Amino acid sequence: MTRMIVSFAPHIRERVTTSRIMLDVIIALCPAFIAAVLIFGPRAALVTGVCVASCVFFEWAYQKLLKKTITVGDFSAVITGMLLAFNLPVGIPLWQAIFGSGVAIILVKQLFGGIGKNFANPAITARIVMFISFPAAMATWAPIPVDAISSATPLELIQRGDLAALPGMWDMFIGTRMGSLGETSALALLIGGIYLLARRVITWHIPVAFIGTVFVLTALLGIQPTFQLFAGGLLLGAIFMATDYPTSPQTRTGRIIFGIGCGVLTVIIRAWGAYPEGVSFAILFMNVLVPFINKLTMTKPLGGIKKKP
Amino acid sequence: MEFRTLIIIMMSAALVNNFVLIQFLGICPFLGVSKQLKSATGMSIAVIFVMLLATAVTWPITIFLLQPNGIGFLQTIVFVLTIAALVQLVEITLKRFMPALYSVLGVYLPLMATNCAILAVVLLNINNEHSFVESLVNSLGAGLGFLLAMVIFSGIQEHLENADPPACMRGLPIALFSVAILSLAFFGFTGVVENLFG
Amino acid sequence: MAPHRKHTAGCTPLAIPVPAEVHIPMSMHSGAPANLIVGVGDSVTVGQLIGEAATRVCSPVHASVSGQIKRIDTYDPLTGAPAVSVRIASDGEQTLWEGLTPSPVTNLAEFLAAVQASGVVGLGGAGYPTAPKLTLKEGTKLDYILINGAECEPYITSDTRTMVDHTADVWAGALLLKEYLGPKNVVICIENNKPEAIQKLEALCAGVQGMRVHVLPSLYPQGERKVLVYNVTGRIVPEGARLTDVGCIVINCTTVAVIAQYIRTGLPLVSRCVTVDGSAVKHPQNVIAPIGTPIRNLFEFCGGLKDDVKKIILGGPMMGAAVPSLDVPVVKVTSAILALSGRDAEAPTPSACIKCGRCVAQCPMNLMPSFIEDAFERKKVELLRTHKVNLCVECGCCAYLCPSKRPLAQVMTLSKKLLWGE
Amino acid sequence: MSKLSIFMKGIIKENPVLVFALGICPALAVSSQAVNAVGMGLATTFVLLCTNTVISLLRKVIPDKVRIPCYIVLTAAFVTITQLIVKAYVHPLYLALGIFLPLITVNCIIMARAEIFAKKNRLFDSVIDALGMGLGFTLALLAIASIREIFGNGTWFGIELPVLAEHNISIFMLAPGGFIAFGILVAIANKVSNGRAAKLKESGCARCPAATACGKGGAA
Repeated sequence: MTRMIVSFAPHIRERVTTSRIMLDVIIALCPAFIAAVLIFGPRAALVTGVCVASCVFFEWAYQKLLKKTITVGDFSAVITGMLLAFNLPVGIPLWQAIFGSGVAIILVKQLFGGIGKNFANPAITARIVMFISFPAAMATWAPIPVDAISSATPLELIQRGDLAALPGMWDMFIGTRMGSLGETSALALLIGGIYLLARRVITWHIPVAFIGTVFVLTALLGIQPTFQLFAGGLLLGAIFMATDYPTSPQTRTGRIIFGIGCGVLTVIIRAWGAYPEGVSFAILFMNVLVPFINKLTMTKPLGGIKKKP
Repeated sequence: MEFRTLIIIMMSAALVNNFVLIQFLGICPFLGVSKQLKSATGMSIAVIFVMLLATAVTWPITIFLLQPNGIGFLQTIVFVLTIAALVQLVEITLKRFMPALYSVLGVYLPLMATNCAILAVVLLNINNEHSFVESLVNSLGAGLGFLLAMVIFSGIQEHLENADPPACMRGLPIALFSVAILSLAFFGFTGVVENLFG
Repeated sequence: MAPHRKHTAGCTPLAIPVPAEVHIPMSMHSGAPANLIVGVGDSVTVGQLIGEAATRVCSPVHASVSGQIKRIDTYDPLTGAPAVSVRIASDGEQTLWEGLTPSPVTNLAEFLAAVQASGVVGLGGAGYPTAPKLTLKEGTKLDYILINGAECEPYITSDTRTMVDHTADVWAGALLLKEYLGPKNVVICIENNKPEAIQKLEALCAGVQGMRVHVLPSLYPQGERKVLVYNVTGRIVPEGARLTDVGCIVINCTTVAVIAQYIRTGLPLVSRCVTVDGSAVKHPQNVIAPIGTPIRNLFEFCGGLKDDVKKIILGGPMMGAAVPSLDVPVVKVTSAILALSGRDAEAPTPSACIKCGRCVAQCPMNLMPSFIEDAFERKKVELLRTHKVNLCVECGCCAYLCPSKRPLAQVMTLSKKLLWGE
Repeated sequence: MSKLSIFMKGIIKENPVLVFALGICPALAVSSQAVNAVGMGLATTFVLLCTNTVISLLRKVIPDKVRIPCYIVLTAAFVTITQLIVKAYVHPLYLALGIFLPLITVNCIIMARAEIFAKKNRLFDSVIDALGMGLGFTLALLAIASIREIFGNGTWFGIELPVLAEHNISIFMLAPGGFIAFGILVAIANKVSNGRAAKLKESGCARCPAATACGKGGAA
């Protein structure tokens, strides 16, 4: 008589798996990747390839060294690599990209126990580490430094105040402007975002709250609101970075608070901060507050009575 | 000195050069006591309380007592002793008059005597030649920065309990790496305070 | 959310041939087991009382075949726990017990006595004896009686068949409940994937004051007591309170039909309609089997099992229990038996939780399973209490949805035990 | 205990910074330059040496009830002396150390050694213990500083290193780098003593002078 499996209910499971979700995110990132290669040339593919390869290698090596189960198969390292590459200028020296991947995978993610256990977004933290460690390399946007004016990002131009040199709205939307690899083409990012929403990989709460707050606040402060949406890393940050599962709240209201917080901080740093781009600092600061947001927005169980502690 | 510069001093002490995360002051209690939110807030309120008191007492001593008669070098001894005496005094009065507050702060008051942050605030006030009001505001900012860092870090510490770092990294090392990431987040505030209020 | 896979909704239940031997446990309900009143060698007939109710929350047990008591076992055939169970060798005639007389009912006390005597329990799967459930404390204001025809578990269609084939009994039972318990209104709740049942019962309800059919969207776990009360009446059952405290009673439609049959014919609960389905069953269909029949007979009646069968489940795939062998008998609460083959029987290997929040969004009781799992791993009882894991109804939605295939339902049950253990 | 073991104890087995996590503030703050780190280490060793000698000499004289304030006064006095010496002779170090020189008075190591060792042992043992602990402290600081300077600045004690000079990662010079470098070293200390250091750290709480007053665990 065949031996029957006796396992705990439920005995049927949904087909979706972690690697399936991560694959969806990679597919959603492809339009931005294609746009990057078209706008910035083949070196964009080289930088992305190096980042992805080093992220996967670091994760594999770390888990091999510590004899943990190898989880490279869930593509999460690939996504961290792609997202990190999208945050870097195309002219970044490769050894710095590899160092950034090392920081993202080992320091921020694996040291805390692998996927799901980290509290900070690996790609964002690595970008900030590189932004502070290699200020010069992270600020040269064109591969061959063309004259200073045209090789500044829109946000830097706004900060310098010479609004004449700002690219037109169409350039901003398509992405033919200066900026890091993945953040320039708004069109590609929106396509990816719609795909993720359709596949229910992310919920609308964080992106809409984040972008909405930035739009409202910049409108109040009167610094070209529609322009600000497509400038800098806002779209890339709101759709792909802020919605990273382990580093964002799990409840609906929590996600809205998280989005609004990111928006407010982004505008504060963009309007008054020393650095032109505030999205990465805003997301990291909100990541650090996620344990509190989760505690504040605990769902109220059906029928649960609030006992005084 | 108008209101604007006071705000700048306070906000920059709290955010831009946060005492714990950027200037490395008061790390021992910061790592040790921030396991739960309650003890973290209790400790931070005690720190703010004693910082303000210490500044209020030590500033006049230096300006009117030490510097006029040229014994400024006694600064260190005088400050340490006043802080220790102050802590003892506050502990007794709190126990006597405000037992409720004592139950929250009392446990941490003796820790203040060996806390680098408090002595540092007082010394900085003198070195930067702040006026009396400016030094009070500066210590308030430093205390609030300490509170902010402590509260956020207590949230992370609770999150760290679910993380499983490698064997040799458990405890202090993983806490240190988390503080490193936390201080990265505070770098974003550089320049905000000056432009916002400047 | 969960797929319905109601393949057997169309086929009317067929009675299986009388089994050679039945194995009836004394405890087929939640509450104290019944006291055995027959010995080895006694000959019994169908419907004869073989186990009387020991305490208030208990239900009598009747012989489901006529024949001789072969052996008294000291283990529960489902769980293997120490309990009393009876093996009866059937003689095939199925002679009815001569004492079976329809018992007309005039008032509430007689009605409750009849319900207790019929040996009926919550047939939705809970198995709580119906008589004590219907005896209300003084002064409880009863607004609703919800007749639960939701049957949201995938595969199972036995309730649907009862509503379609025995509509008259369901209706008669509902009228009895309305008359004797006097609720403001009786609502028959059916999911919208059962059109035939809805159409039949709506025809009966037309024009009758205080009786209506409430069509619900077919979403798992629609049939869960608290969820059903919330969806139909909007009332929330507070923690630690019973449904009657919010003026509602939820009762399964098959239970209501059995009550009506007993009062009409006097035959207690001796057989039931069981859905036989699953990817390893050759001809899935509904069958009527005497209680205590080994499930081997049911599978053989449905054309036997495919050879790559890997898992046998008693009940639905979301909340049912996997059993190791085919000798396990059908009991009062078995609404379905499933045989799964190959891939969908394998328990998937879990990977690390990525905190995606799907389980938090899906939990019908608004709990946060991923946080509860973290707290359980660290054995933090205080945190489990704040997360109110005691409200978990173990519907299995969180584990079903988890992309990392983590055994969340199991962790919730273990957390509840850890909490009760404190 | 043999004289040598007292001395070696401070450096490896019970290194104040890496094992007991005492005196972390100066260890992180001053360790961006190797030169300053060594300077700070030597200054602290000098103060530790003086306090230990005086305390072990007066150990029978100081009444137990008032010992903590006495230690504070002694340490503060010696710190002021070192402060004046450093200001006079090694002015660049004085500027580099800034407020951390007077902060040595609040450095837990000095109080800890006084509380545990100096008040119970004879003069010669206390001196050796002070030297051991001081050296341990300096070596720990040097280790942190060299990690930070080599990676952060590509130099070591100011000497340009061949490859690293162009590829420096300047975050190590800043606050986050300090935490990471110190974290790595504590992890190595845990690894080398395979877990014993972690256990000692738990008991480290007993060595901290405030432990008696604090009464609440986890203050180390």
